[in-house]
Amino acid sequence: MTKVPYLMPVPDKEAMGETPPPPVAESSGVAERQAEEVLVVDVSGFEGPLDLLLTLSRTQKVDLMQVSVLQLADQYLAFVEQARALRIELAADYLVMAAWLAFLKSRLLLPPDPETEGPSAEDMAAHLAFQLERLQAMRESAARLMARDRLGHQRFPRGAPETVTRTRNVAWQSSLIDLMRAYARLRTKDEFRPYAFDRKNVFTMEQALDRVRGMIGYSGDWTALVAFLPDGWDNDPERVRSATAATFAATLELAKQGRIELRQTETFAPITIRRRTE
Amino acid sequence: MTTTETLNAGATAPLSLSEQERMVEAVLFASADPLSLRDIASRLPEGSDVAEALESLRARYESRGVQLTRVGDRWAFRTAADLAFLMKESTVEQRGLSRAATETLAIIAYHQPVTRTEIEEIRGVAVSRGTLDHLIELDWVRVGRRRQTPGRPVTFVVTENFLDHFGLESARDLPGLAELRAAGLLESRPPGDAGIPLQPDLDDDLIDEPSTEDLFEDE
Amino acid sequence: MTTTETLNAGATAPLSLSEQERMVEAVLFASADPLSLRDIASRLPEGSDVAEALESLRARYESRGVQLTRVGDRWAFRTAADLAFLMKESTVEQRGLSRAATETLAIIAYHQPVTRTEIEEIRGVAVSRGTLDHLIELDWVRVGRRRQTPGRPVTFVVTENFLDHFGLESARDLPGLAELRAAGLLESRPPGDAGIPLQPDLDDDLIDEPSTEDLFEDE
Repeated sequence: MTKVPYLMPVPDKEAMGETPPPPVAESSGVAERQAEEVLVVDVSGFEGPLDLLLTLSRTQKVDLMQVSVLQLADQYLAFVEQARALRIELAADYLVMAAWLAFLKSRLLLPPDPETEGPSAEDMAAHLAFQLERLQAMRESAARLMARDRLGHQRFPRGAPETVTRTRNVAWQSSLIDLMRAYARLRTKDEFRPYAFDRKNVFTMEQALDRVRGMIGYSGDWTALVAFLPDGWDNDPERVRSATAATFAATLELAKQGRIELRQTETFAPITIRRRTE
Repeated sequence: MTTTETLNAGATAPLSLSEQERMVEAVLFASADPLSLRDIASRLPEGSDVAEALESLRARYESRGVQLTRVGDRWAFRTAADLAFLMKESTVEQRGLSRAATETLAIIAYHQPVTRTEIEEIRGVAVSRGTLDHLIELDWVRVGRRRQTPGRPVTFVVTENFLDHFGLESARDLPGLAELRAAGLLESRPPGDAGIPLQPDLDDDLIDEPSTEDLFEDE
Repeated sequence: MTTTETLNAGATAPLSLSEQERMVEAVLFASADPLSLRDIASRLPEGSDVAEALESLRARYESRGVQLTRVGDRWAFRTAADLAFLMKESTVEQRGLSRAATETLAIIAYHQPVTRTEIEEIRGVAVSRGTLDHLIELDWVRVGRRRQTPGRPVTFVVTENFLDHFGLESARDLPGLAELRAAGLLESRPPGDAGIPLQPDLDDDLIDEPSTEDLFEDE
């Protein structure tokens, strides 16, 4: 197996382009195995095929403008071969690049075919050189950027910034109309309450039943119905009406139960009741 | 007071005072906390006269917008006292009263003097302490006389400031319910019975003591 | 560049320039983050000429230990870079950026606004989501306008925080920018070249649209 210098460890440092690849160790069994192991690491250390090409181009020790693309293609293809021999899995884009470089190489070696459409091999080579140069330029720019006087490294902001105290004065606003609306809302809210009969002037049948049941025991004789009306329910017409109706209904109920008898001598005559005697 | 940690004497060339001043300036600027002479000296090159640099720096900032001030035995840059107002940003925010507060205020205005229990009965919900406090804080409501009923509850009345804010000459000027209705504020049909007073007036049940005498007592 | 919010002219007595300068000084000293003319003007009394005060202040601090630096459209006091050696204690230990991140950052800074595909074309490798996320998280990079090409890809640009961090007044001050541009290295292809994309997935439309015109369009 032939050793190629660019298969040796490639420094993955920020100081790109400054450290040349270290010299190759003389091959021994151990060194070879180490080199093979190193290669695995190195391939993953490259940031893609362009990065690998850039690294390879440095071995030409020429300005990137003068780099021999043909030679570079050879170097790259040799690298890929080497990787294959070492059964290293190369990512697809490395293989795409290899195919493209093989194609470029053949175009560069053959006399130009006037029939061929598209860019000439020289243009393609020039573009590759341009891409390498541009990548190199960006690397250098990145390094220069990181070497600037950076905030928090060389330059510092105020360590004890004074906070701006924001006093927020709240002016509470309310207008007369708000006030009126609120009051109106309160005062009309009763109308929307769940319906409930106003029982203020209502004497219920239950109340009347209790009353008549209680009183009937004492009156063995015919007694006028109105005598059973509760106190305080005989003045206000509304109350009289309610109490009379309830008491009458109560007597009907008691009559039905067979506990009392009702009597009315003629239409609209007073109704009288008495306890029913067994 | 002299300084300089004597870590290792005289290795560096003596610095000019102005250079030392720049250094002290930068160190103090970047520090999160006030620094003592010793703190500063430990950062500066040996042989620096921090006390002198500080004095000179203090003089330089004498009439500037920030000043080198001494905090105990430490030093820090601080905004000049006369410019403190720049550090305050005051905004006036118009904010409406909460519904609870508006309703409570309306009840007090229409029914004053009114006890808390009465307010709660009219609103149908408990009145939070905060709501009344807020109205009192705004100086729209104040505590009136105690009601001469069991428990002698305090009453609430509206203030002069309230009348001012709402553009009323007196609480009597508050529009009555008929006017509210005429203004379309009572949109529902008029309640059938006599349950709603036109002028502030409370249900019999609410007030044991007829309240008419002390209505608007404060005018 | 003119200043002063013309909210309401001449309500207050005009302030002397030196007084305005003091105020701008106080406001900027108090803030750790760069402030725009507008920010400063909003804190100063009306009718202040912030731009002039800034100029005068910048001159005043020219050779001091702290300096008034411009960051895009904003201004901030920063310690002088030559005094970095005093600040070791304040230095924030920052995790080193990956090589992919620094390269991507440089490409965005020098080629902005730049699409992800263009970044990938320059680096010859896919940009991982994490790399861009990291730069965006650092607030050095943000998403810019969409490119008006098929697919309307988003572009990336550097932020004011980037300028602040690297001590640049504007993206025009990037080191070596003029040389790179003169060498044609900020274009997507060498002049007059028909080039072959290295990335197989590159959209022709993206490359055909030269990005040079809108370099630094946002300034």
